[in-house]
Amino acid sequence: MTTAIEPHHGAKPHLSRAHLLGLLRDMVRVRRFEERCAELYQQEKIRGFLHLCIGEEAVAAGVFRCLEPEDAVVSTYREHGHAILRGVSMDAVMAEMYGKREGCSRGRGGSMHLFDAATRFYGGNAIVAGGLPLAAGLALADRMRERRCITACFFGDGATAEGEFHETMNLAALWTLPVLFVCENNLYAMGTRLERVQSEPDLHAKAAAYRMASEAVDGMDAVAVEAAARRMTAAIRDGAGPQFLECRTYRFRAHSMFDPQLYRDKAEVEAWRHRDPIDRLAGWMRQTGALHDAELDGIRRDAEAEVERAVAFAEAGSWEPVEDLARDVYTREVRP
Amino acid sequence: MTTAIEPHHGAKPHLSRAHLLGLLRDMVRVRRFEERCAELYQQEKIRGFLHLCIGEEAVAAGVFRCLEPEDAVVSTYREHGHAILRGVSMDAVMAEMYGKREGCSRGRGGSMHLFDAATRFYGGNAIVAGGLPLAAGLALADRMRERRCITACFFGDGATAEGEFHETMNLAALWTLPVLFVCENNLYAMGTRLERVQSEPDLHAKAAAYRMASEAVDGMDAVAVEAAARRMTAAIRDGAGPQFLECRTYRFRAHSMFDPQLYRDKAEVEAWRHRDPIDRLAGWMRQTGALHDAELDGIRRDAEAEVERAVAFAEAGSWEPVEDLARDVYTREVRP
Amino acid sequence: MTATVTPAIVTPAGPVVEAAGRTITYRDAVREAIREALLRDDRAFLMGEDVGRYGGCYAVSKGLYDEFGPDRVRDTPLSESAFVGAGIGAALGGMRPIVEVMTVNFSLLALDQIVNNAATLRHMSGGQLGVPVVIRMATGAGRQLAAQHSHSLEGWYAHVPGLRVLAPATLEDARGMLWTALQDPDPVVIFEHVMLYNTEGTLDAGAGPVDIDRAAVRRSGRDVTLVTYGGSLPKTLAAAETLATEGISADVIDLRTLRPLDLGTILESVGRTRRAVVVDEGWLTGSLAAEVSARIMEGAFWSLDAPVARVCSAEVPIPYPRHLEQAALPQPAAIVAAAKAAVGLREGA
Amino acid sequence: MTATVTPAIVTPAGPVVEAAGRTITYRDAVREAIREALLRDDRAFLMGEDVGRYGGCYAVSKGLYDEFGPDRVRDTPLSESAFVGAGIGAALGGMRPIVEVMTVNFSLLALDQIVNNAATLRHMSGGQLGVPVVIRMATGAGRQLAAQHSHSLEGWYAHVPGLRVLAPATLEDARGMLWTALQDPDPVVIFEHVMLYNTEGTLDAGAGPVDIDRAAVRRSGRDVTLVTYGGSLPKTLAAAETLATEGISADVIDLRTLRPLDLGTILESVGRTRRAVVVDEGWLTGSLAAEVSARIMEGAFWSLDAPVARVCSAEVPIPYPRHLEQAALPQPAAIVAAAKAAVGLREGA
Ligand SMILES: Cc1ncc(C[n+]2csc(CCOP(=O)(O)OP(=O)(O)O)c2C)c(N)n1
Ligand SMILES: Cc1ncc(C[n+]2csc(CCOP(=O)(O)OP(=O)(O)O)c2C)c(N)n1
Ligand SMILES: [Mg+2]
Ligand SMILES: [Mg+2]
Repeated sequence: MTTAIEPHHGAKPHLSRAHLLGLLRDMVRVRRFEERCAELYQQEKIRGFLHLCIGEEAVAAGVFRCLEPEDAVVSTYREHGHAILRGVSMDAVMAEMYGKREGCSRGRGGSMHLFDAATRFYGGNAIVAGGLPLAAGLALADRMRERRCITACFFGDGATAEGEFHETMNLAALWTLPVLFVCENNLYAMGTRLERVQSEPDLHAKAAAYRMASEAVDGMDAVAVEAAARRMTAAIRDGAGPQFLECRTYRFRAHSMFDPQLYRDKAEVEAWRHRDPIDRLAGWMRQTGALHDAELDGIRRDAEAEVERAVAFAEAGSWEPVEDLARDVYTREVRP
Repeated sequence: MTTAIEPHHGAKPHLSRAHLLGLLRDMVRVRRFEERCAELYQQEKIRGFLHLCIGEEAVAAGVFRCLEPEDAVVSTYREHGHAILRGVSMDAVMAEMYGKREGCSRGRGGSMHLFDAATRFYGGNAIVAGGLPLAAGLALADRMRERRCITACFFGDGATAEGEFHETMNLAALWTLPVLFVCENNLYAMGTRLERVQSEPDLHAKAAAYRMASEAVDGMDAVAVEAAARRMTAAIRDGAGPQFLECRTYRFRAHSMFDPQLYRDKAEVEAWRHRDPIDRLAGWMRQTGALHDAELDGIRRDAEAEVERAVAFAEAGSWEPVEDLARDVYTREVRP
Repeated sequence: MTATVTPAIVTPAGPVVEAAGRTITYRDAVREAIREALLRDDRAFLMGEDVGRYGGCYAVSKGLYDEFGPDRVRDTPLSESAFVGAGIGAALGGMRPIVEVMTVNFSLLALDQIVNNAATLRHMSGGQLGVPVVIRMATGAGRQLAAQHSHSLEGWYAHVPGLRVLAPATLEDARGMLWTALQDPDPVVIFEHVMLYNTEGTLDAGAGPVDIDRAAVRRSGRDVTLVTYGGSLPKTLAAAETLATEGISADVIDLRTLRPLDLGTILESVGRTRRAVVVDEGWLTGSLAAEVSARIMEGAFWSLDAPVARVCSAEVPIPYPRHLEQAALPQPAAIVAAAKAAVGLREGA
Repeated sequence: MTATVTPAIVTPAGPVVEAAGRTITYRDAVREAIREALLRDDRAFLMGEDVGRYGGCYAVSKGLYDEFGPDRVRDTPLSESAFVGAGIGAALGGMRPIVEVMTVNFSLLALDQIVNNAATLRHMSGGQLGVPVVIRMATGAGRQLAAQHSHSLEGWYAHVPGLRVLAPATLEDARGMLWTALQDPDPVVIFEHVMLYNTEGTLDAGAGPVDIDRAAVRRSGRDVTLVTYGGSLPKTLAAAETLATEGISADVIDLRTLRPLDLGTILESVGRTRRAVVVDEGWLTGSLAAEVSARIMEGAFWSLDAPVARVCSAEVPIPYPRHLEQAALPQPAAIVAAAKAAVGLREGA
């Protein structure tokens, strides 16, 4: 099911050691952040729904390397990794997980609704496929304002069955909007496996129905993701219109914290764990002498420290006063 | 844009003279019915929206020849031809156009909402693409009740952009439901030409995104339509799952009675009028000696008489009493 | 193949005796009701996202997939419009589908099918067609799921002619309303409040179908009528308890059926107590509570000793942190305060 | 490229003097408003099905495509969710989209985007994001378009925190509300009643933006307050005329803004007249009229000499034939009867 794109491929970008270390660091930071979130959920510091992307970090690591500061991002409820690698401060993300006022959505959104205007991070959308029309609109605005930026729009395999997916694909292709559609195909929508809900489980093939360029890559390989995303973002910036990037990946953990995972075999999870994107990149770098154990330890320690700082920041944060409950429902307050 | 299927093709069914005469008669009846409706609209006997299928009669003529009495039909607001060729009495259809109690929907629906339980004619749906999920459900019911019948579902080119189209195509293909999807591609959705709203204007190609078998036929050729529909309905009855039939056709008249048609050239309409499905079949039959002028006159006179009987029936019909306004909102009347 | 509907020993409508009961959750009660439907009527089937292998996003259908198989406990793609519409179509075709939409927020994606098709087909076809579909969905806040998972839009559904709308608030109703709904030849929408699923109580082993035409008086009193439904019932009963300790006795009416409203029960009570407070988790403006207030105005104005009050949700998208979420929702303290204000206003203050 | 907003000579809010006026239809007034927006603000654009070449399904945008081109008068595919959502996204991205949905029934297909995104993004993002989109749609019955084209669901939109909802009922408002709405940093939904498009009247050539914060008293009276909006305003004014011939003088309030409601104007009037009738083309149960009635209950109970009455649509999917359609809708005769009943009930009958 995976494609042939491998790190030693020709299409890959400048794979300087620093660059590879950067990818590795990105994935480790996200991984550590989410592991800590799982603990904090057990401690009831984080509540509501919590969706972890552990196992899928290569997608965000690869794609965000290709975005410029002016670009826009639209994501899902499984978006911690996207927010952090987009550059939203981990402190603000963690405070948001706590529901604190210092959170990136002032605590109002929680895990599923991270927002950050400064980095053009437009959520954190918890209606499956509901973010896609927003992405088309953002891209339309950029085009009409003659800004050369693009919008990266993330969604899952499950989202591709929704009407909003289809309508947006058509609109974006028709108007050649600068959108990178990134499908994080982790094989499951909640407890339902791809083939059980998609008459055409080869998702990137759906793009043909809209005459949209598409590609499927090994989503467990950050370098492969980056290589494909770089080609596609370059094409989009050159006016080629939207592109569809399917990243074949896997979530190692439950769908959310309420999921006993009765729908898949432990063996399947184990098999995919052997393709852990962090171990894989680290292993390959070690093989080629690009990584020393001490360096990896350093990366882990740094991530650990950053996450702990974020936890401390969140703990020290404050609660929005109840009197401000209705703040920001409207800009102008003209209630009766 | 049309395919190679022509009446003299090999794939055609038993083209007995009687059969061809039947197709011709069907088209003439629908044509005459609708011409009369246009007059009645001017006379304000018919009100509301009125959508004529004049020019597109070959589609219904061809498809309905392939349906059995137990089959179900789901149609659009441009459905007079479908209803009549399904076997709903022209009297009841005309009375419905008048809004009379003797109408096939008791006068409540009018032109856009013809219904007939006896022939399993499930509307008359005026939300573009809104009928498609119903068709999937009807087919599912038939399958679950182990009835061998199929559901024919009609919709326009414009409908294929809607989310409900996409969701239903996936569901029908996934569950191999016995649905014949008939796309009446008349090149326009109201005033908007296909290419201006479809990133992939080759509509039948969209079926590939659902692994659904599909075909495009010359929708101005009743025999070609019938040949394709026959193959497809046979396949569906054999359990091959849903099929997508695109009929390339054209409406000679305005979208509705309020449309000045500023969006298309008179020349384009003229060019298509040369492909009039009635003239075409009649001409071909005449050429091959299968039709004499007197016969065609007879067909026309019969149609004329049938339509006039229907008008008389509608005129003689009665109005639902105002006291019965709320009848049939619920079966059990338990209003407060 | 013709339909088989097995007659069952049906307990008569009304409160089920607690004797011989067993402890069970609201979730279990809904599951038993679905199971009974699937056992008794071979036209019935359950359909929705993750209702099968996963067992339902709120674990309502756990075990049913194994018992009934993938045809009758049918996982659907993420496509609310198509599968709700397919449920409507299957009902037209003679089946008795039970369609689950995970949450009322997602039902907006299917609203076209529900309003433009399910609710209108019978009337629009002059009485020829019927849509005996049951659509179940979770509603309400309280689990810190934030602004896209916490709405209470049942009032919207109650606005639509052609629909019947139910809100089981008790174990008996969770257990009993589904079968009655399935006997209805018209579409029925059932709202299950997310905070009720874990409610535990005792339910008679023989508990079965209940009437869905009448509101229920859950507690009797003289001084004020508290009208509510669904997830707000426990809060309203708690408020009535508090009021009792302060010498105010409250009638608590559980609407049960949100459309059509059982006005008789409401007006009878208000006629006695001369005061009413309506409690509803919907946003205040345009809430179902507004309709109840307007109906009391129209039907009992001359009996009222105080204006009808409403306790509803604050007009904000429900926020994530617990303290703000709770501040946004109706709470017993606010119900108590509204009831006391109504009672205090006796004799035209 | 930065935004250019050209200041214009804006007539002050309030009724426009009829002097120097010209005869114009409501449709023309809406078109002029759109044209002004496109001329003055280069961030503004119109988008929707058939708004361009076709000129709009109700001919509102006729000519604008030729004047402004396909980018700024943008025909969309039939995909309500995507293009309304794209309007929301474009607003997030700094544009000022005017999105046309042909009819309120079709807006159900876009309701997810409007409720879950447009209305919630500002609050949910802690105030960081704004959605200055304007969504226009036709509403109402009267053209014999039957059950899938004749709803009046503006009351639903008025239920949603985060939205502002407008219903221009006069030429001035049709001409003036759009520009004001475009200045709003939050999403605004505008309802144009299909029966108003052909209304003719005189409009000052310099007519421009109007205030959208206050309801308008369209006629002054002492005996009863008639509250209405949109397509029901002409009927209510006709009823007031009839009442006047029978010696009953009515205040007629045009709500204009359905959310937030201008309660001050309503309560001030009811405080004087002590009686009210609310006229609303929505179905009775759960109508916006219920909210108005409940608010009067809450804010003016002690001033009322009679229960607030409602004149709404019958609870049926609107049928096609004219006599049934008209029977389903609020009519002047029913308004007159309700007002007379209210007035007759003076001194607690
Ligand atoms: C419209 C809608 N329907 C249902 C849900 C409930 N739900 C949340 S996540 C999810 C699965 C989505 O799967 P996928 O798109 O593959 O993303 P993943 O969770 O695998 O990242 C479902 C069904 C929802 N949030 N929105
Ligand atoms: C959901 C929805 N959006 C818009 C409309 C208004 N409308 C009615 S017919 C039509 C054009 C449909 O075109 P197509 O599907 O090609 O069918 P045709 O009319 O050409 O037969 C439109 C936009 C509608 N009825 N429903
Ligand atoms: Mg997935
Ligand atoms: Mg068409």
